[in-house]
Amino acid sequence: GSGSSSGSSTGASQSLSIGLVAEPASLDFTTTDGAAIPQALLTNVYEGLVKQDETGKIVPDLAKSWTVSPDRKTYTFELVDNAKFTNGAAFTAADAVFSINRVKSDWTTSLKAAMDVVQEAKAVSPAQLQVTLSKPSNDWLFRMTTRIGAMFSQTGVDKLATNPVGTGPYKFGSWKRGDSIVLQRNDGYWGTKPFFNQVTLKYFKDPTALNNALLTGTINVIGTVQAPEALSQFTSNTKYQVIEGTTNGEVVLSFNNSKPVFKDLRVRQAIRMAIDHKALLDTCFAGRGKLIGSMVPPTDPWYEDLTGIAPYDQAKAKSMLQAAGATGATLRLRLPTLPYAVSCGQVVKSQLEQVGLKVKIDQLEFPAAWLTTVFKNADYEMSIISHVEPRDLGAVFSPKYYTRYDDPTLQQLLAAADAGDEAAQVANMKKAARRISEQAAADWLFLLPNLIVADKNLTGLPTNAIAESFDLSRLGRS
Amino acid sequence: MSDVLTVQGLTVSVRDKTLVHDVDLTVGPGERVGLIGESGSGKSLTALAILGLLPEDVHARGSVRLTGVDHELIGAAERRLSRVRGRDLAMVFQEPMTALNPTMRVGDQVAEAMLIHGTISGRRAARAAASSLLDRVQLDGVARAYPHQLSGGQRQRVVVAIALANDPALLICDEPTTALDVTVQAMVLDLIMQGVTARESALLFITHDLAVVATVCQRVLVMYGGRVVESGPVEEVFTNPRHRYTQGLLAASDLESADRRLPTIPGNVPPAGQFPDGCVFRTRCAHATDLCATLPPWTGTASSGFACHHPADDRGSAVPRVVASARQPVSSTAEPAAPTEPSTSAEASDA
Amino acid sequence: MRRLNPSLVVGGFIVLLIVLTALVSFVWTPYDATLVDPASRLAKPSWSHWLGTDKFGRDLMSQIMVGSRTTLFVGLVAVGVAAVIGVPLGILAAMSRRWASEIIMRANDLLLAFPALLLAIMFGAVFGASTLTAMIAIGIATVPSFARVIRSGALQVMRTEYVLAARAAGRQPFPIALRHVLPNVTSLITVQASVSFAIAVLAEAALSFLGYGTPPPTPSWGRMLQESQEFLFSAPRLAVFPGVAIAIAVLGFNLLGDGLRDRFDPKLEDRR
Amino acid sequence: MRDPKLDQLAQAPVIQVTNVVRDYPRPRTSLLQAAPVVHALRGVSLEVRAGERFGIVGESGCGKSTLLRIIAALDRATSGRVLVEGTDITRLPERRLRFLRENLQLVFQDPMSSLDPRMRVRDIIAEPLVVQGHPASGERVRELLEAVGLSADAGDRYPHQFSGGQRQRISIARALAPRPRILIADEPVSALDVSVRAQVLNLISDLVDELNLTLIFVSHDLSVVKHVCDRVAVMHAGEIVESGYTGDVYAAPRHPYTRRLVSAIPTLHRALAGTTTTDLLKEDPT
Amino acid sequence: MILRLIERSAVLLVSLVVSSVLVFGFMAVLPGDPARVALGVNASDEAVRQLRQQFGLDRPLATQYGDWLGGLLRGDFGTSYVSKAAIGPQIVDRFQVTLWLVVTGMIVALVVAVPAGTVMAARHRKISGLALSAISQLGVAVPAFLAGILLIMLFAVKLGWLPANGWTPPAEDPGMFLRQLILPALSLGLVQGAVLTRYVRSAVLDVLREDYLRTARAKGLRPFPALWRHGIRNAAVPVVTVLGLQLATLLIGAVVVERVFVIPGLGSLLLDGVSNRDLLLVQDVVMVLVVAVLVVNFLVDLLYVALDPRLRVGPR
Ligand SMILES: Nc1ncnc2c1ncn2[C@@H]1O[C@H](COP(=O)(O)OP(=O)(O)OP(=O)(O)O)[C@@H](O)[C@H]1O
Ligand SMILES: Nc1ncnc2c1ncn2[C@@H]1O[C@H](COP(=O)(O)OP(=O)(O)OP(=O)(O)O)[C@@H](O)[C@H]1O
Ligand SMILES: [Mg+2]
Ligand SMILES: [Mg+2]
Repeated sequence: GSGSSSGSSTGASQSLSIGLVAEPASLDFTTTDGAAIPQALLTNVYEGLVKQDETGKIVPDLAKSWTVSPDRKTYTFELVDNAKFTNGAAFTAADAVFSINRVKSDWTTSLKAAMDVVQEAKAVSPAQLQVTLSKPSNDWLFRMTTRIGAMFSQTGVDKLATNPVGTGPYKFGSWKRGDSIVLQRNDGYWGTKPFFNQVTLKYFKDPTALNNALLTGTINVIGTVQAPEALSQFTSNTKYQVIEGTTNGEVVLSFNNSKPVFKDLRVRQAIRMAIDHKALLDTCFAGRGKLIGSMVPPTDPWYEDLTGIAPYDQAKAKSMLQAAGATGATLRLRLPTLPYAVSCGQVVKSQLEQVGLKVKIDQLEFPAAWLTTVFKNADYEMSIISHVEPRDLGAVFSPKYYTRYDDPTLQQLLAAADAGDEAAQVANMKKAARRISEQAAADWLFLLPNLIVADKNLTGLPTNAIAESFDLSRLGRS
Repeated sequence: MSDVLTVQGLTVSVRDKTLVHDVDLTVGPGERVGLIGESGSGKSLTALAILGLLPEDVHARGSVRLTGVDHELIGAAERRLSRVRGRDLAMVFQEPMTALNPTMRVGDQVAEAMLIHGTISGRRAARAAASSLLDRVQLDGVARAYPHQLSGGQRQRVVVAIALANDPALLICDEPTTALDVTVQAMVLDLIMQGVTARESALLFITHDLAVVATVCQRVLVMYGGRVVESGPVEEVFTNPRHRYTQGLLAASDLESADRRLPTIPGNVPPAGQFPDGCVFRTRCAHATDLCATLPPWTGTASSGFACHHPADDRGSAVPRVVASARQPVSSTAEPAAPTEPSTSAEASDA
Repeated sequence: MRRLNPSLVVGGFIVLLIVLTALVSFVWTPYDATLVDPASRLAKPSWSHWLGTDKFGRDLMSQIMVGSRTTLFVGLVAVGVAAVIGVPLGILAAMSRRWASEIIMRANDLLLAFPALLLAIMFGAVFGASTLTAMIAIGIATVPSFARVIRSGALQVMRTEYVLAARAAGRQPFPIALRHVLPNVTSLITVQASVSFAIAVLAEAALSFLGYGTPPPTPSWGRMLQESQEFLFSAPRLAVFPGVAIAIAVLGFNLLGDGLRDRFDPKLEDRR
Repeated sequence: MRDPKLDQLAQAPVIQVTNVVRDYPRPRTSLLQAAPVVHALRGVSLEVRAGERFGIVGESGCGKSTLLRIIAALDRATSGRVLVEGTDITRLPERRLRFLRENLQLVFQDPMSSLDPRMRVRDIIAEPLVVQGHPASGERVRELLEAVGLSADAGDRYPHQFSGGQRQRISIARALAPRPRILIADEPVSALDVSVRAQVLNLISDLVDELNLTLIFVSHDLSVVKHVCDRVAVMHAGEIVESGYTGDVYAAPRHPYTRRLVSAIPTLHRALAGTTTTDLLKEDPT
Repeated sequence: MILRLIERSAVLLVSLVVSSVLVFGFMAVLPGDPARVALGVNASDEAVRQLRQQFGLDRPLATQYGDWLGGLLRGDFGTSYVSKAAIGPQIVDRFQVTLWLVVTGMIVALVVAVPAGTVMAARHRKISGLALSAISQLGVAVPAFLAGILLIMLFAVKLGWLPANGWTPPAEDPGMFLRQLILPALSLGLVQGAVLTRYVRSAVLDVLREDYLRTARAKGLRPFPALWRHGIRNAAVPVVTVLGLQLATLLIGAVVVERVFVIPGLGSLLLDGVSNRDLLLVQDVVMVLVVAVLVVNFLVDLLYVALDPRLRVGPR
């Protein structure tokens, strides 16, 4: 029965099944990398002080409101007073302090660095939290919308990997490894209770199996479409709705800027110009997705259309390579074993070879092999990966990152953006985005689309997927 | 016309090759008839044709009649044939090591023979009958054994017991003792003899051993190259052979003679299908003339006679000589077997 | 006259066809098999593209042709590894003392407990996924079946009187293995090789499906099949052609194996 | 049939077998029990003198082939000694057996399996020569082929193109290749047709005479042994139960087993004289 | 019989120990520190050290091996470095799933192969036999996953008779369990059945040529009853060998089918373990697979004895 009766806790039970691709290896995102855990748990099980709305704006969550001191170093948060963890403990400022400090002490993933700027967090009262930064940082508040900002219970962190405890609208139900995670409605939730009292996140390694599951009614939603070519079977069918928006996932053709061949700006630019991005998008992602000219998705406030900076021009690319003496150079394109990367890699190879480069494709198993070889050891010339973290321009184009992009000008622009007020932030970020595009620090192949296919009557699905989570709280049936 | 078995014009062929030509053969009631011939002469095929158990794509023509069976055996439906086999007509095969089902107790295999034909009804009764039958072939208390627990001679006796289970009108034995030691052979032969005389069954005994035939049988047929070349009462054929092949065979197998050098038949038995036209023996025969290229007619009666253009003298010397030296290059008289076709004479021997 | 053995003829013909295709692909294919041409993507079969094109606009016919090289490579590596290890091992087991042979065969049984796919996945994890590592793994996993078959064949040869005669003539064990045993088990080796070839081709397809097979851009039938999945509804031909190619190749090698077996096995000869 | 000449030849024996025992372990049926053994030979002693034709007769499985293999150093005795031309071969390592390989050769029973199907007849015959480092000239091979009554072009063909009798001739040619002084034949005619058996027996006889060979001839068929050999040893269950001049043993067997054996042999003459199968089972032929 | 059982058990035991050493050794020589792998590329040395200590990776290899094996014997498979969850229960769950799949697949295969193979052998010169042979040859040539995909397209997507994928434990919803089991069992079983058919055919052909079958016919049995009463059991011996081997390879071979039908079996656990570099998990799964294979072969060995009296030790 799928009547749209009110979401009362008695009577008709409403459940939903969502098909996703990457299953978490563990439920603990404090020690395990990867997008799968926050996708399932953030906003649903864990909540932060603040969150991002669909347009990219930072809005209240567990913090009703906040103020920033004039030196932009002290943030004061007023917390909601009726939030409770699913282990029964009430949420207080002490938990917030505990959670913020715990990032520095216990987290092991790379993202913890975002918390380095915090000098001190203190509970002024159970409902008021004060965080002092060592220097002004716009980025810090933004990072608090991501998993870094998730609020943990002081008494509920001993079994993070298997039994997460949060304040969110859902509580963790069960996990059939290799198959699905079940979330139950948190009936003691402090905010608006969600419509569905049970949501199953079902994981499919194989995109075709995912499609078949929707076609045969095993699931109600394909959370992220992996095989855009197969969408036609849904668009032509009135039983389904297809939602298309944007994400934060810039598919980057990364250069290892520490390699001699990439020291020459002309080579980098030539490569960007040799690639027909439109054709590439059509070929390897069925034309879905958006062309971007730099590391900024349209949902960020400092987005500009920069696709014109390196227009497709084979002849010019050829001559620039010639001038740089790089014609005939062999570049290793080391791809992670991800469908879009493998697809796009073959187009890139073919197009670069047309302008006189030699490209040797290597496939590295993702995540393990690719992470060690390319990401950690930077043993590569080019790679393709989608960078899904939000606002990651600064992180990606740094000398320490696998791009090995060492550009003091860029660092200055980023520092200014972080420290300044909102207007200064936007202005400087625009410059930074233009800078890396002009410098051809990498090539941006396209922005992954947010593609969702769902039963026709489902409501509340996000058009743009820019947060780390798949927000289940607003889903309903019409 | 009270013969137990009457075979007329039996011809066995595989595709284009004729392996057995126009064999006539009768066995009277209680009569013991021998069929001798060297490897590949078609003895087994003749037996199998009578039984209707020829391998696939080997076909028989002609006529086979058995007393008590009101239809022709050749070409009869499997359903009718299976009622005759094992009841009126039983057979003992050459290889005792493989003739029994390795996964079934021997007593049950004997009992099955009776159960199939309803000679005895009920498992229990059949088992009892089987073990008393085994007792009679001097195999007491082996009914519950599996074949691999028995020696070759014991197995062959089990096979004999199976064949005799339903008191057949005719027992065919195809070289039943070739694989056995002489002392064991003596025992098995004796059991067969006892078995058939006690039941007044007729016996068709196939072998290549002249002495065995002479001991067991009353009448003998000599086969060569798929044809019966001579037949008659044992003493007559063996003391006064008329066909040159019979003559040569007798001489070559006479190890008793004082002389160390044996008389031989030159050349080799040709492989199946490569025997000459006319007289099948002419390529190895010292007496062959142009006349031999035509098929020699049967001389004598149906039960005693020969087919030879140049027969040995009647009442000739007891041990005729065939003049030929073994040192003559063999390939000059007979071609070696055709390429890729392993020779038959060697084939038949891995016992 | 021996009758023509239909398995042998058909199997031999198919295998020959694959070998020829692979050879021809070195000098000529209708298009460059890896050339991406967005303009003609997903073209239906036509005069210019006999089998049509894939989502990259690559000519399917050319890919299938070049893919036959991968198929042969896959089989040769796997069978090569298996034969190079398994044949000497089998012969050694047949010729050595009882306990040594027992140890070899037990080790062999143990290896049998590591199924091919498992080994391939583990090798892929350690040495990186590539056709070569996958096929070496498949080859190693095929060693036991080779060793077993060869051992039983070699045991039979060792029991023959010509080996006894060779020993009586003064031949040492190694020359006996080389001059008498090996030549007389070649028929077994050929049969086993062609059956293993078929298994290797199937294994490559399965591994490609799991993402542990031949990496792009080297055309491989297994990967073509894998890549075709999202087009099962819109362009099923993308799956049909490589699928049929795999099936035909496997069929060919299996038939060849069967045919050779029938040919070599005296039990199945027309006589008797 | 005693040949008085032979008595003068009674010098030192060419082959002297003393108390040879050979146990074969059966495959273990259990780890807990000792492996059962087959006592193939239970202490066999015999002597063969130069130029003698020595027969060994016995039923299947009595250990004839095992004994031959030990004499030819193709198998090791569990205990006991074998002297060949005065040298104890039972403890010699393979590499010091060269003299034996040159002087002693074998002919086997099975014409199907005694020739390597993958080798040309020419190479088969030349194998002992090649192995022993003699020049394996085509001349010698032709000579050998001729000696066994095969045409010279037989060398180019493969074994399967020959009949059983012809193959035994090839086997004999191979055995004669290194010009051995001792020839051992293990049931060389048991697998042959009667008409061909005579040819091969004649051939062996002639060659032994011509080349002055010492012959050890094994058969399960007493009549064949009687025809070929001067002296005979009767084996039963791994032991020699009786030995002596062939004619004597045949005419007046002493050991009960020999008596049973002799009486069980059907012969044409006796059959025609009215012997029945029941007579065959009696211990005394007369 | 008892002795043979003891002996085979001893061999099994030794094989198990040796393979446990092999599996452990293989994992130990794998490049990369499991702790570092588990923690990700950016983990601090300190965190790595702590984890190593936590999981006892800093102890000598021999001790680690001893503990691992001891744990296995007690049914304790350890805790995953990556997911920090106990491995034992997971393996038990997944193994059951795979076992269902493999066993039903095998049943399908037998149901297809035994009659088809017998008919093919009995009529191997006739059109019907040849036609069956051709079909089975084709069956062998189709990869199992392709068969699965085709079955899904037809029965799930086009006709909508059965679910396309998924898995429900039998205790939870037997009806759904069966409906979801049908297609994977078919795709596994049909392909394996085609392979098995060929073995059945050749085993039956061999038996048909045996002398004892001729003896049976000479007793008066008609061809088919003769084959049934005297042939089947003898033909079963080689077929059982193949069955044992197939069962073994299927345990892991099912991984492809598990992928196509999204079934959480042992194979996909292994694949996940490999891609997450969850080494202890991989080590455990591989060991379980190897044990399963060895045990199956052990059982096959015992089955031989039941089938073939020649293998029983008895009076001679
Ligand atoms: N199925 C068959 N196909 C072709 N040729 C056959 C077949 N069966 C038998 N032959 C040939 O027919 C000939 C006669 O065979 P048969 O078995 O009757 O000989 P035999 O006299 O019984 O010989 P042996 O003493 O060896 O048993 C042989 O040359 C044999 O090779
Ligand atoms: N390699 C071996 N391993 C185990 N047992 C053996 C071996 N060789 C022979 N035997 C056994 O030794 C005994 C004597 O065998 P041998 O081959 O010497 O007998 P034989 O007299 O030559 O018999 P046949 O006439 O059958 O050739 C037999 O019981 C046989 O099973
Ligand atoms: Mg016969
Ligand atoms: Mg012997």
